[in-house]
Amino acid sequence: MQIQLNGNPLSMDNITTVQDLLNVLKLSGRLAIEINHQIVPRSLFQSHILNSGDNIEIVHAIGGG
Amino acid sequence: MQIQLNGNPLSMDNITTVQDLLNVLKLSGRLAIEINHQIVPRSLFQSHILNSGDNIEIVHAIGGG
Amino acid sequence: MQIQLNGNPLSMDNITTVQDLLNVLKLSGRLAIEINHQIVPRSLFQSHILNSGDNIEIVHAIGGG
Amino acid sequence: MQIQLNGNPLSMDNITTVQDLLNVLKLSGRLAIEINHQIVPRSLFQSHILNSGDNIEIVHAIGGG
Amino acid sequence: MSELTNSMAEKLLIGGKTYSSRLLVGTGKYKDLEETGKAIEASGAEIVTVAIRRTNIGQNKGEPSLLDVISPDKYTILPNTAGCYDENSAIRTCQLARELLDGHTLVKLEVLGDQKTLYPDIIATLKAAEKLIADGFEVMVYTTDDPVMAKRFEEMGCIAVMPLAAPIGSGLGIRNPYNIRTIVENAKVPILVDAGVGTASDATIAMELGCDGVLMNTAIAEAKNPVLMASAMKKAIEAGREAYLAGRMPRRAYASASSPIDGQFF
Amino acid sequence: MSELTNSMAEKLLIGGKTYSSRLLVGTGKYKDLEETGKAIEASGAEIVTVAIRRTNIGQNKGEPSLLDVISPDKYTILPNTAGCYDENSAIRTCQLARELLDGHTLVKLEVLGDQKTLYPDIIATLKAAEKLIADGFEVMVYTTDDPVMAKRFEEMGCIAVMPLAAPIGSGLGIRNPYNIRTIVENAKVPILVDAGVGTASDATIAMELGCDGVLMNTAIAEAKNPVLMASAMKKAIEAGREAYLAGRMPRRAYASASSPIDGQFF
Amino acid sequence: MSELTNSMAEKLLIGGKTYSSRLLVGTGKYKDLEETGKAIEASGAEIVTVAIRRTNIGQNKGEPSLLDVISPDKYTILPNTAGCYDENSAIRTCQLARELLDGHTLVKLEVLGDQKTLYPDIIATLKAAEKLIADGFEVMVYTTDDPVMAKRFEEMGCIAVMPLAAPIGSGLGIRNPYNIRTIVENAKVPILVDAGVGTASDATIAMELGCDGVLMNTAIAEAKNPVLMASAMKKAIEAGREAYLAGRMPRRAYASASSPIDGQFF
Amino acid sequence: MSELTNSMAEKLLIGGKTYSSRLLVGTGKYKDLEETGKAIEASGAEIVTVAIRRTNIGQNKGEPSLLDVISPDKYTILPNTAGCYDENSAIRTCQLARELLDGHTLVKLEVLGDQKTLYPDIIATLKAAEKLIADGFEVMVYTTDDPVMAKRFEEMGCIAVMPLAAPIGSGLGIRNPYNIRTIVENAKVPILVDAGVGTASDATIAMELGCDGVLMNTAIAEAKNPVLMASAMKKAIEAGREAYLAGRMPRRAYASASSPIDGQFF
Repeated sequence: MQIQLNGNPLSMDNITTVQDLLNVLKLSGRLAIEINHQIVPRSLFQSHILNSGDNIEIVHAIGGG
Repeated sequence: MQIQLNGNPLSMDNITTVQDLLNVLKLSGRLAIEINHQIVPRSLFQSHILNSGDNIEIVHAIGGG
Repeated sequence: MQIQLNGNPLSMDNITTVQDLLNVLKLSGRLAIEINHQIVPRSLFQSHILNSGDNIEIVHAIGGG
Repeated sequence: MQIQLNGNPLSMDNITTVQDLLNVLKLSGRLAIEINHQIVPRSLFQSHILNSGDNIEIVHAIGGG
Repeated sequence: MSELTNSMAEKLLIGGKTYSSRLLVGTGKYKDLEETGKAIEASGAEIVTVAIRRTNIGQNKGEPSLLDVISPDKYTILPNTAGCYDENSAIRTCQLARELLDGHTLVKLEVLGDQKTLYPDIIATLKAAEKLIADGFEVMVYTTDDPVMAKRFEEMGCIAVMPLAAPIGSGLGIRNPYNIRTIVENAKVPILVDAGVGTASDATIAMELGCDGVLMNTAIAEAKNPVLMASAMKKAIEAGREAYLAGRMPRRAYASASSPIDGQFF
Repeated sequence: MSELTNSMAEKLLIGGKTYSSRLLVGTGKYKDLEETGKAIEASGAEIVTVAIRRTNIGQNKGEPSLLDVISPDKYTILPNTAGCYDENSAIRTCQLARELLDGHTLVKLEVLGDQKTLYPDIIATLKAAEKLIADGFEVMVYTTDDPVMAKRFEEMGCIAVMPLAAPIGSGLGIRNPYNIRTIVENAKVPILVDAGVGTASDATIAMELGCDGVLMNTAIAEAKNPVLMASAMKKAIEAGREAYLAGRMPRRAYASASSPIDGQFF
Repeated sequence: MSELTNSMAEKLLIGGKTYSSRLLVGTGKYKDLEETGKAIEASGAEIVTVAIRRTNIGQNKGEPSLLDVISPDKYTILPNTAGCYDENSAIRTCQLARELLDGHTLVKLEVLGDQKTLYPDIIATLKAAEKLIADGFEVMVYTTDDPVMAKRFEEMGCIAVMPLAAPIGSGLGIRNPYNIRTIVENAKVPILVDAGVGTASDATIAMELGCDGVLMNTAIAEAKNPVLMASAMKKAIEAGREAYLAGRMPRRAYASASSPIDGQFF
Repeated sequence: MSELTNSMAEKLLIGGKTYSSRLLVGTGKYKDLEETGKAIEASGAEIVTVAIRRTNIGQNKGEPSLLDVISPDKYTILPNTAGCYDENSAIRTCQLARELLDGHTLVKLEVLGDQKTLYPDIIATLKAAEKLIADGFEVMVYTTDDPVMAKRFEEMGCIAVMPLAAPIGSGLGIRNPYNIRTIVENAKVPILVDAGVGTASDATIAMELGCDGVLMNTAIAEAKNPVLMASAMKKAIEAGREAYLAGRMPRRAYASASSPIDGQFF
């Protein structure tokens, strides 16, 4: 499946949900996810199905002022 | 005829045009006139007919910064 | 005996030493004394004999900046 | 004759007066001269006799603020 | 001296017209029209602001009016929208001024936001400027010293941007030279400091920052001697402009002798 | 205008002689004598400072000298004691200058105390001033902005007191306007700001504080265009003087409208 | 001392929560997270700003993240919209931050208008603020020092207004104290100076002007010793607040002796 | 944090004794002795100045005296020569103070030159300092901000030099930071700003310039709430000292973002 992740094209197999993606990426902790400019609440990570062509942004908090 | 002139009610007889009004008021020189929020060009002073209830503003330039 | 005390003329009897004067004035604590522009050390209060016409200054510390 | 001129040692022959020195140096115009820390007035240039060992300063006005 | 000639040659260009004087003056707060005339003459100003107000009905017949003293034939009259707190009254004022001055389209737009500071309402000013420009006016706009807004007014077509130095009539001088210089550095239209100048050095500083001119009223009109202050301001503006063009010496943390060390005899 | 005539009429009085210009200039740091002459002409200065140094023996024969360009017939030459760090060298310098200038007694006394700041050594300056005055010199004295010392120099007979605005050649402007104004308020002799002026507005501010004049060198000589800066300084000094005489408007914490509220039709 | 108790008692109220510290700090520009943590602890800050950025995919596995060091349990996290030049990216950033922080609605809104000054785009900020407030956010808004706009942001429902003192990261201090004081005088919500503070005295001055707090980042992070500067800032803010509450002495043009004249014996 | 420990560790050394506090306070102008005591306690000062005056003969028997409240056992008492306009009265005052305080030799020497400014008479101060040092006194000298004189006082043996920031009791703050910094850069003895501080930020600025301490009286005593202002000053001095030691960020003409550009998703 082809997706756009944080601005870069990525090809992924065997993943269905947002949580699958996070598992593959080994990402956890405080994250927020936007798919095609729509926020995906953390409560839906397990159920939200990814589609090929999805534009996915995974963000977190970093140092800034 | 009842008009509103520069914010004050005024009763006038024997005047028909804007020019008549200026004559009665003995006003001349650089003036601009607004009737019911519409500017009356100087070229129309002679022909513009006043109506009872007109709201007339006669302005000029004064000291300001 | 006529003395000048802190700028004012004063007439005193039955006093001989600086200590006598302090006793009469009921002055104690941290003081410094100048007689005729010469400092009289505290150790000499008992022994220093006053003379008529002495110009005596008794000073202390007060609020100042 | 050995002299000190503006801080430098100088050996000069056939000169007797201050004016002789100026002539040799081709110096003219607004000058002031100090010999052994004494000012020599311009009026005495002709008559003032130089001696060996004289410490001579010849100064003029230059740009400064 | 060629340098001088040059500086005299370079002129202020506003609305397609060139001006030798970079001092613009108001006509308010003077004792009388005679003082107004004398002060403005002494200031050397070529652009003069006026307010638009109601005529006094049935009063002072035949009394000379401002434009008799400050003739449109001699001066470029710059009608302002002083006192307007909303878009519409500012637009009406400009339209009446244009009629009054036979189609004259140069106006000074100010839409105020607060009576205590007389600072502009930037949002309302922006809307009024859009409509006035669309209606063919040449808008010189009174604004804050915000460089972002100054650029926006330039980009939308204002022919001159006039940031305030300090509140109108306060005489507090250039409160934020940093902002004024930033505005000047970014600008492609004339930047004129408007409001806040209190004395001659304030005007000189504005010009040294690179401003194209200064508009003032109270600093002259409320001086003990307005005519003399007008003359002072004329010279202050020229001094500041020439200093800007001449290029000032660098600042140094320490001293640097003016007289040479060489040739000391002591 | 009578006001203008007045301000032009009132002149600077130094050593029994009156001057129309309140700008005094130095002659150091210029590219060449031609630039020196042009800049000083553009400045309008009537009093010009010079340094006294050794002649170059056996060099530049027949080359024009400073006093050919800045003629004592045209300008009041003010010899300075720049570079002197002790009483005696300052006194010797003045005596040589007097001889050089045919008995001319007007001198600018400076005895320096520190090479980093070129601030005066007040104690040595005081001693030198005493001897020079006793020897018949008219002493214009370079000092700090200490009002107590300024008064002392006046009382001992100096004909002008010249407090520094900032270190010589620093261009930092009036570092302490409070002190300068205090000195001016107490003074019975001319107070001239000497040293530290960097650009036109600095000179204007000095004059607005009530100073009788300003002496500068580096601000003009080190400008990118010295001649144009000289012209700027001429105007800046006049602007500041006129503003001082005209009496500035009061400063206000808040705004004050320049256009009347009456007669608003909106 | 009751006076002290009082001053300690009065606290900063933001979004219904009270804070003992009036110093808000950013988390950018530090050497590493350890320094970040130490500096913020030394600062005593209770409200800490963070930026929202993309996670690094496939990098620094298991490396501690900012919110591990600056725990939301200990600090009030204030997500900012730094770097946003338009309304939509600012709104998206706030929405992601809210999700990230479990429904947290407090945000610092900045919509920039210019890369050189990082001054806000007031118009876009206004639009973004409207939508965010409608969407239930508690908006602390970064704005210019324009008192009219500051009031407008208050009236539209921003819970705190944060005028800039000088450009972000410039360290130029309070460029226009007059405007800041005017904003404070008119305000019914907390006014926090945001951006431009360079050293401790700048923070003290902001508080003496009556500000309710100061937000800073670079002044601490770019000090040679950030942890010590953080401690300095903590004290500077408290000093300024207490001085404001204590009521400073009047300024005097002249001196006033601290020691009595009476009782002099000399 | 080691940095903090360090800054706490480094102390003020005066006359062979070390002090944790860098704030020195006067005892004049307070409502009563109780307020004096409370304010000085809140200030954390360890060195306290007092004046020497005539006792009131035949008055206020048994009333507590200043040194009962400000005990020499707890504080280092610094007698001053306030009010002395000549060398001899200053010397007599110091000698009486030494007797009064059981041989205590630390004194604050001031010899005034002018009643309007209370500026020192540098010449008389110099003479008095010479005799006092010869007589075994440890002299802390009040002087102008003239770097040359400050150095001279150091070289002649004064143990601390105390330049004025502004006239005594004026509250005008640091009138000439340039001079103060120059004095500090050249000094080998403690430099304490004395006189002129008006509010907390003035004290912070003095310390940021590198001063070793600040002496004040009126700024605390004439605040509406002296005890709270004393606390503010304590923190202001510490803030300024720590900021000086921490090393401030560089000033920038333009902005510098605090949040990274990398990782923007908008």
